[in-house]
Amino acid sequence: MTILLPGLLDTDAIRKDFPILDRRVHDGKKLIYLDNAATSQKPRQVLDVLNEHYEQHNANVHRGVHVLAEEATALYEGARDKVAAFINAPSRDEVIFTKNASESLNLVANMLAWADEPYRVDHDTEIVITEMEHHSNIVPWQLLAQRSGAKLKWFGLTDDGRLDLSNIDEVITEKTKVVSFVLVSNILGTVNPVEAIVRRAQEVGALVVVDASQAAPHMPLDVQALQADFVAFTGHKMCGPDGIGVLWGRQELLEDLPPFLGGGEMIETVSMHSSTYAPAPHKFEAGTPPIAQAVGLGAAVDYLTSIGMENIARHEHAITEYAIRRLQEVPDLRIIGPTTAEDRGAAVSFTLGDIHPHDVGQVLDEQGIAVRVGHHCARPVCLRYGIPATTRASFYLYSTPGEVDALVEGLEHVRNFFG
Amino acid sequence: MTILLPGLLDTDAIRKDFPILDRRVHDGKKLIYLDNAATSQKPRQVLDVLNEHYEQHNANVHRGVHVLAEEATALYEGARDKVAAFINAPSRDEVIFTKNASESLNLVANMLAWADEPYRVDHDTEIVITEMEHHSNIVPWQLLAQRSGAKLKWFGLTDDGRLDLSNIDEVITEKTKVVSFVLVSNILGTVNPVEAIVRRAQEVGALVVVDASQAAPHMPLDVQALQADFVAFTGHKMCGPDGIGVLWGRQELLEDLPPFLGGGEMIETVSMHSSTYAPAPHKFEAGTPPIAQAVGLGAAVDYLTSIGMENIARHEHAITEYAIRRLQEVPDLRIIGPTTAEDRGAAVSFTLGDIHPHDVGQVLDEQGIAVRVGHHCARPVCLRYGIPATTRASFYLYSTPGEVDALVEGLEHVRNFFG
Amino acid sequence: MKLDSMYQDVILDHYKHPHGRGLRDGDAEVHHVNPTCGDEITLRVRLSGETIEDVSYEGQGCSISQASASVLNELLVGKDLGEARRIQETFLELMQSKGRIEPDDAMEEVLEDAVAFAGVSKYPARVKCALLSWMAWKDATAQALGEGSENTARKTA
Amino acid sequence: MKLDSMYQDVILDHYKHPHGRGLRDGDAEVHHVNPTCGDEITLRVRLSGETIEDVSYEGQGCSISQASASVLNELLVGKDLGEARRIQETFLELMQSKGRIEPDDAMEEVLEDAVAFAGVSKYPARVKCALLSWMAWKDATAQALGEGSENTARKTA
Ligand SMILES: Cc1ncc(COP(=O)(O)O)c(C=O)c1O
Ligand SMILES: Cc1ncc(COP(=O)(O)O)c(C=O)c1O
Repeated sequence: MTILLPGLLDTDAIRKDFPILDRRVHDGKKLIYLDNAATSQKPRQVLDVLNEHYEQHNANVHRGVHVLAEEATALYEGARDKVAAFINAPSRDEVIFTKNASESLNLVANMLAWADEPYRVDHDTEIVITEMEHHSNIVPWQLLAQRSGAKLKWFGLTDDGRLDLSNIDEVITEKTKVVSFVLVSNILGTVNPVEAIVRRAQEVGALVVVDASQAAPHMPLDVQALQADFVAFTGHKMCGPDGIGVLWGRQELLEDLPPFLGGGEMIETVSMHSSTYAPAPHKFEAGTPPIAQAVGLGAAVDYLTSIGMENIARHEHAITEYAIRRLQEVPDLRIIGPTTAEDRGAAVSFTLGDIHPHDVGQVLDEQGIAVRVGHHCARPVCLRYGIPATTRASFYLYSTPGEVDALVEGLEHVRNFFG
Repeated sequence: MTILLPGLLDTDAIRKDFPILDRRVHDGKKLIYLDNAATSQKPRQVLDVLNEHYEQHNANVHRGVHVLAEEATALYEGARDKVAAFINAPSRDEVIFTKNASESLNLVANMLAWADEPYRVDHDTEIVITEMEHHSNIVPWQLLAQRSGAKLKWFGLTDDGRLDLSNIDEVITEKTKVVSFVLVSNILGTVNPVEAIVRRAQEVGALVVVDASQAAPHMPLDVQALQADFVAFTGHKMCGPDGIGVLWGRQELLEDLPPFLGGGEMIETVSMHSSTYAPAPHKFEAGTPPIAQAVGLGAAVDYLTSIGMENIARHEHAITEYAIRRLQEVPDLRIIGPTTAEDRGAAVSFTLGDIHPHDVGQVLDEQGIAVRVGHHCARPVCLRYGIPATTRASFYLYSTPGEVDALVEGLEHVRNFFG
Repeated sequence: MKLDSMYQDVILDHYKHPHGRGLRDGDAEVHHVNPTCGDEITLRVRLSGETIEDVSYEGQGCSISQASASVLNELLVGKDLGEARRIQETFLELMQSKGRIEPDDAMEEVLEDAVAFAGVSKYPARVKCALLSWMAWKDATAQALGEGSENTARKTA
Repeated sequence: MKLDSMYQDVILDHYKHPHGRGLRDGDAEVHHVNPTCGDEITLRVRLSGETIEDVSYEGQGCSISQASASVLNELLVGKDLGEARRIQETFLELMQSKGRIEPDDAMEEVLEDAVAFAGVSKYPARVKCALLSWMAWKDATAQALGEGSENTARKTA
């Protein structure tokens, strides 16, 4: 039976682009991949570009006058143009390629550690994050706080999985140098109210960093509309290859702030006594960058754009709404996070009675259903809701209502197994 | 005419593994790829593994109980085993995956910046490098010196392109905390005398960091024989994908030293107030690692091992000897670096009268010959020898004597063009 | 079904009815965490000479890690240290066998209920769950004997 | 041969016999570097009111960057600033055209010898060589006029 929901994409066609979705597991069971918040699968269109790159154009970028070097450079820098357009960056030079979102976030924290005034984070200043951050947006700031003496503060969460901004004026103060928060939570699914936070941060002159790792793959992302100073995301969650991430930053900040990693490609001129640095983005790209991976990310951006980010968001909204409804029919199932599809991404976390998520995941896997279990690199959220871990199903442009049904059936089976 | 030199590999067979070597450039000219020190080409065997990974096993590693996550984890950690065996590491847990050699070197510099005694680099201490380092082994130490107040010192070079160790006892002193040097120079080709430097460093209790970026691809690398504390290299120069590097470090150091990047995967447990870290190597691998790239590097290591690193070294030695001899027949050509093939890698830099290397490279390119021109991320070497830049031809396991001949003919053409 | 090889009845029994759960007096206490999944255990050991008087514990985790702690309590309490170490080593060997060891009678004699974990060794992600309490016990015993922690150095941010 | 479109005789002539090379008195001096290849130029501008009295320079680089500085000297010295700016902008437009602009008579009238660089615009790696002296001139002129450097902020390690 095919379930029709308003806003669904033509998943029959889309799924043909993803070779891995034909995979069979555990003696022939169809793979039902619901672990998209961890990483997405890659379409043929991206894999073809990777192959073509290595088979036809592979060379190190910049500094080369030979054909391959020029082609590789044009492809690499072309990928930067594509990413810049994808996020509506005012300038392509504001797009820095990193290895993943974690490096992007650490890059910002380290720039601020070594920055001159007015950006410098030191013992007199405060850093603000939230309780729903991914560890990659917690630990860099803990390290910065510990090493600089700055104070780390955070927004708490409401019972229904939203940011508690009721005390915003006490959390973000004149001492706040930087506010870093997640746009879409990878564990709760919550989409956070950017505007309120940005407005307060701007009032006190704090920089705003947005972790868009779970937003870039799933909805239109416009860095100008966000009004943030930095936006980080990661390629492997948005149909791109592993090993590539992005940091977008406002041009004047990239000019003013010091480099992070030192090495080839990021310099203007080097002597043994001192060095000067190239302008951004190169200043922040030390060493041979992930060239093929950037090119692959460019192809992923083309792929997503051809389908349309609005359409993908609509599809996921429909699937998420359906999933929340169906999951709530499962006895003893408790959704951790918003229980409506409003302001909500396509990751749905839940507990199932007192069956441990590890056991839930194992029994689902046996049926071919791939979900993630654990604290999803957001352990403070588990602490907040007094649970050891959750089971998380997360959807993407190729997910179908039928897969939601399979999950629900699978959970019934889990209950019977441990019943 | 086929030139036979003792020690050559069967390049006819090997070249069939590298699809790009069939590429034609500039209206049908055969590609002669002599830019291997910048990056190597990738064999079919590596590309196939990359494809298979994305089409069959793609998932995020660790924390997963589903089939794909277990497969991806086994493949990723299996690549670590392969790399550990390739460099004869005492333990697989000493192999850290980074994005490139530059990140590996920055990782060490940053660990030392934040380390406790006895490792901490501060204003009372000294850092030692050499004048022939790649910028990626200069700038991280300049940044560390600048930020910690430590003094940066270096070994100079002799006229024939070797390290001048005559003043080793003044350069490496009781104040020296770390000595970092390149095993094989990417611009001069020089293979450096590790033992003498390590012995002196050990005398004064300094850590030794070896930049093996141009060694790992070309000769057997045994980290235990080196007796270094850290060894860095990069995947893309050794038949592996872009976006993957390695840092090997001695276990007890990895246990004692603080982390660098913070985030997912590198933690043991996180609360908003504090975090503890996983044991190495994970402690140093924040965020989703370059999974497919590590797997690809594992395949590259398999490929190189199947041919044999001793055999590759012998092949390159023969080609380099031949190239040095033939190049010296070109009027006005001056080799920058050792003019014998002893203790020498397969990168040969030279100047050609007063024709600027850019112009040399451009005219060679027109003939299908890809060389690199510029300062090769080693500008202090150019300053040392009073030249603006060099042209560099660099060879690998698929390079042939015929390609050397083509280069020599190409250079004649360059001379005529600008004559 | 392949799952049944992991979730043996013995294991599910121990999970639902754990032995010796709860924290009681001890000579040493350790807290271990499985960083790849967040399972945690606090475990105390009480010795009387060479004899293990008690192993008490508290923690959270999946059926495998919980059952494993329960089995450990049942197996080790009352044993002398030499024998307990042999049991621990045999269990470790079994768990690291990737499903390649089919427990024989001799092994079954040593491990008793713990042989039921043989099936878990085929699931790399779960092996650490099964080993969590055993590693904690080893560490706590070393501490109780004044040998210091074998825990690898972990620093607090 | 395609190469000839880059290495026009005019360019090779300027390269071998550069105009106005050497550093002479000026109102402002700048030092520019092409980080992607290491070409360097030190350039001084001397103004007298709106008139460019002299552009003197010293540097190292390939035939393209050297010839370009020589052509610049020949073209701009003696011109008034408005005209010089128009020439600079036209040259920039040509160089950024990726070979898509075929210089017409009007352009040739503005650029004179500099139209020979049209072929260079097809080689992305060399465009910066051709522009190096022109960017330096623009920057030095701004400084001479007290407008401050347009150079992006670069910090010293
Ligand atoms: C000697 C040496 N060290 C370090 C590097 C840096 O490697 P990567 O650019 O991959 O970081 C290179 C290559 O560029 C090199 O040749
Ligand atoms: C919200 C969020 N932030 C950051 C990250 C880190 O991304 P990566 O692991 O690619 O660095 C992730 C994904 O794991 C995430 O979901």
